[in-house]
This record gives sequence, structure tokens and C-alpha cells, in this order.
Amino acid sequence: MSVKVLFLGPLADLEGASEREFDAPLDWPGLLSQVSDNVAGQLLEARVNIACGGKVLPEKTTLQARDGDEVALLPPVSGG
Amino acid sequence: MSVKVLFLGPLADLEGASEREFDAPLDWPGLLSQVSDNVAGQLLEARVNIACGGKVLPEKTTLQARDGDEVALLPPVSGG
Amino acid sequence: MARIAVNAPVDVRVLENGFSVGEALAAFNAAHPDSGGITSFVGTVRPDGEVKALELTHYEPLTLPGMEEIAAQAMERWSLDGMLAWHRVGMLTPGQSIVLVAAAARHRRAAFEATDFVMDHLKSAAWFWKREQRGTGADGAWHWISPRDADYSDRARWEKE
Amino acid sequence: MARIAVNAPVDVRVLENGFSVGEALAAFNAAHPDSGGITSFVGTVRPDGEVKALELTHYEPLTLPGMEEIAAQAMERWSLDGMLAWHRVGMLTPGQSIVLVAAAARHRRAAFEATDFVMDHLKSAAWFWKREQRGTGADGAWHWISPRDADYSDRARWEKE
Repeated sequence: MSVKVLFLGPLADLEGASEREFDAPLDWPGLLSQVSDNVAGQLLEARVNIACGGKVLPEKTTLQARDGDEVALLPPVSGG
Repeated sequence: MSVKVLFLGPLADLEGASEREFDAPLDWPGLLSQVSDNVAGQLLEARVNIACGGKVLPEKTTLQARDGDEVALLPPVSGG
Repeated sequence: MARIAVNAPVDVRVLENGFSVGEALAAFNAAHPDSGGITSFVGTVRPDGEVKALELTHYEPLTLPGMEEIAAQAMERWSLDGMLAWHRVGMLTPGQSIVLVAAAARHRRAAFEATDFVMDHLKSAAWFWKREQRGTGADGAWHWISPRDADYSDRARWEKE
Repeated sequence: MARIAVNAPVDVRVLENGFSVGEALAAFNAAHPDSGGITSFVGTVRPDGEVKALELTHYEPLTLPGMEEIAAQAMERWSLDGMLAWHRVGMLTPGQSIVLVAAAARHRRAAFEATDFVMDHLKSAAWFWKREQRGTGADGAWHWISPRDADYSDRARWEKE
């Protein structure tokens, strides 16, 4: 009964890990309370997105991850 | 004592020749009177330029070609 | 003759290994023989300063679908015969190509604008993160590259009213 | 490795014979290893309709100096590492390349705009004239291609206030 949370890009450095397992179900308050303070601060920024089950959430505070879901924390991108 | 006049692009079709020799010196009225009527009509269009001695004339009515000069009649271009 | 083939009309790839820009463009040209104009952009790891390496990470479930969506938007917005968008991931060294975008169109303005549009979106609206290794030590230090303000304003140019 | 070499920073050519776009761009990339971005445009004889051939004539005393002036304006107006502008003359068949323009720059917007600028000027402000052979007979009929209104308005975009 767990949710895999991935820390992408610079968030992995802030968390000190590129992925962690949290108990399912996992919602927005549960996520904020279990990640590091630095990452929690980042998650409150508008430019940081969350994907669940391979879909970016239009509104990240609606996160409702269930057992087996993969949640990705997506900081501002820089491609090209 | 002659000036070589080149008819570039579609002007060669209008003139029926790609080059002709005119007596030197050759000025703007002399040019207009010796080319075909069709080409003379084109020369009066703002988008038709004249080069003399390898330089485009800023004001074509100032043409003053001397013996040995090459005069080029340059219709609207289409490159690329 | 090109040794590689590209898909028509749209060829979008996330590449784990290096690629030849010349071969890719030759193949793209070959795939669009009826297009009057082809515009391309290639972005390369600059060997400036002390940069030793560039690492590009991505989030695989989103990366390719996101790039395909960007290409589809370009195909819909302009009258294009074809579009290519290739983006590297992994470890790159100075001089290697990061990204290649090309557009084939009957008219050159469409090709220019579509290539420009796709690049602006790959820069700041596709799921890549990059960091550079700089410094003089054996390992050097890694620095994440943040998007520049210009990257956001470049992309905002395309927002419809 | 590229079999041809391009001059840096500026390589302007009027070409009597066909050229390989892939090789030219590979050589241009090789000549500008420090540039982060390279934009290119290639224009090709379209095999649409009944076109059998395209003939490009020019006025040699003006052609190359005029193209060099266009390239110099681009180098002055944008911060560029390099510029390539090649234009064919003579008889071309469908599928052959007419023109290749490329710009190398640190920032991609400069490369895009400079390539766009040079193309707009080669279209309607360089000393080339082109005509197409169309039709079903053995010889077909030749038709001069006039510049389009769009060619003039595209170029007018670059006029400074």
C-alpha cells in the first residue's frame, strides 16, 4: 500500500533522494508534510507541477494518489 | 565608341535580345529612345534599376555611360 | 543518400545517444521532396567557460507525449508538410547536439515560425531539466540551469489573444 | 567529417553547380564549434504541377557584392558568430536546392532572425531572376517568376524606423 514519489531535476538535490515511497493514499497535505521542508517550499510555487499516473494535474492540490501510483514532482523545466 | 547594354531577366524577352551595342556617350533620353517601346515602358517603372560600370545608379535618369561602359537594365528581382 | 529515415509528416524523438545533424537533415529533406522550404535549428553544448559536461534528465512518461503535443500544435497552426523534433537526454559533452528541430513547408514564413515556435516550447514547456558540470577538479561541481526570463517571454509571444 | 570547408565568419557564394545541403551544414557546424545555436533555411525547386526546370540568371558584377552586403548587414544587426549564404544560378531541376542560408549565434533568437532577414533580402533584393519551364511538350514554355507582394512585405518588416 504505497505511492512512489519521484523528485525530478533540482528537487532531487533538495530532497537528497531521487525517489521515496510514501504510504497510500497520498493527498496534497500528506505530500507536503512528508517531503523535506525545502521541497515543500518549492511545491508551493506556481511553476512546480505534479504528475500522478503519468498525467500532469491541472490543480496540484487535488492530488489523490492510490496504491501503486507514481507521483512526479516537476520543477521548472529547461530543455533545448 | 560604344556602350554595351544588357537586358536582364524578362527584359531580354521584351527586347528580343539579351544585349545590344549603342553609340557612346549614352544618357537616359538616348537609352529610352533606342530600346524597344516595351522596354522603355519598363524603364519608367520605379522598380526597374540601371547599373553602369558595375554600380546601381541611385537615380537612373542621371545615366552618363561612356565608351566601353557596360549598362545593365535590371527588372524586379526574384531570388531564393 | 541518407543512412537514416525520418517519419512523415511528424518525427518526434527522445534520444539516448548522439546523432548526426547532417544525416538527420538529409533524411528530413528526402522525406519531404515536395516542400519548397525547410528551416532547421540545432542547439549544441557550448564549449565556453569551464563547462565539462551537460546532463539532461527528463520524466519519461511525459516527455515524448509532451513533445508530440508541441509538434501537433505547430502542424495545426501553420501549413506544414512536415516537422521533426529530436531532443537528447543523458550525458553530453561540449560540441554535441542537444536538440534539432526542422519544419518543411511550401512557404518559408510558415517553416520559420513553426521551427521558432517548437524551439520556444522545447526550452520552457517540455519535460527536461539540465545541469552543467563546471570547475577545475577531477569531478567539478554540478549546477542546475534555470530557464531564463527570455525563455518565458519568447514562449509567451505565441499565446493567442 | 565534412568534405567541404566553409569560411568563417562569413561564407557567401554564387554557385554554378549543385551542392549537398547536409555537407554544407555539417561544414558550417564544424566552422562554428562555439555557437550554441545554428538556424538554417534551404529552398528547393518544388516538383509541383508541370514544372520541368527552373533557370536562375543573375548580373554577375552585382550578385556577389550584393549578397555580401546583405550578410554584412545581418552580422552587424545581430550578435552572430557566423553566417552562410549560398545561392545557385543556372539550370535547376525539381528537387534541387536553390538557396541555403545559415546563421550561428550564442542565442537562438539572433540566429532565427538573421536567417529570416537574409532570406527575405535574397528573395527580393539580390540580383537574381528566375523562370520556370512548364507544359507538356518536349520543350515546354518558359514563364518568368515575379516577386510576390508577400516577398516585398516580408522584407519591409526589417526596415528600421
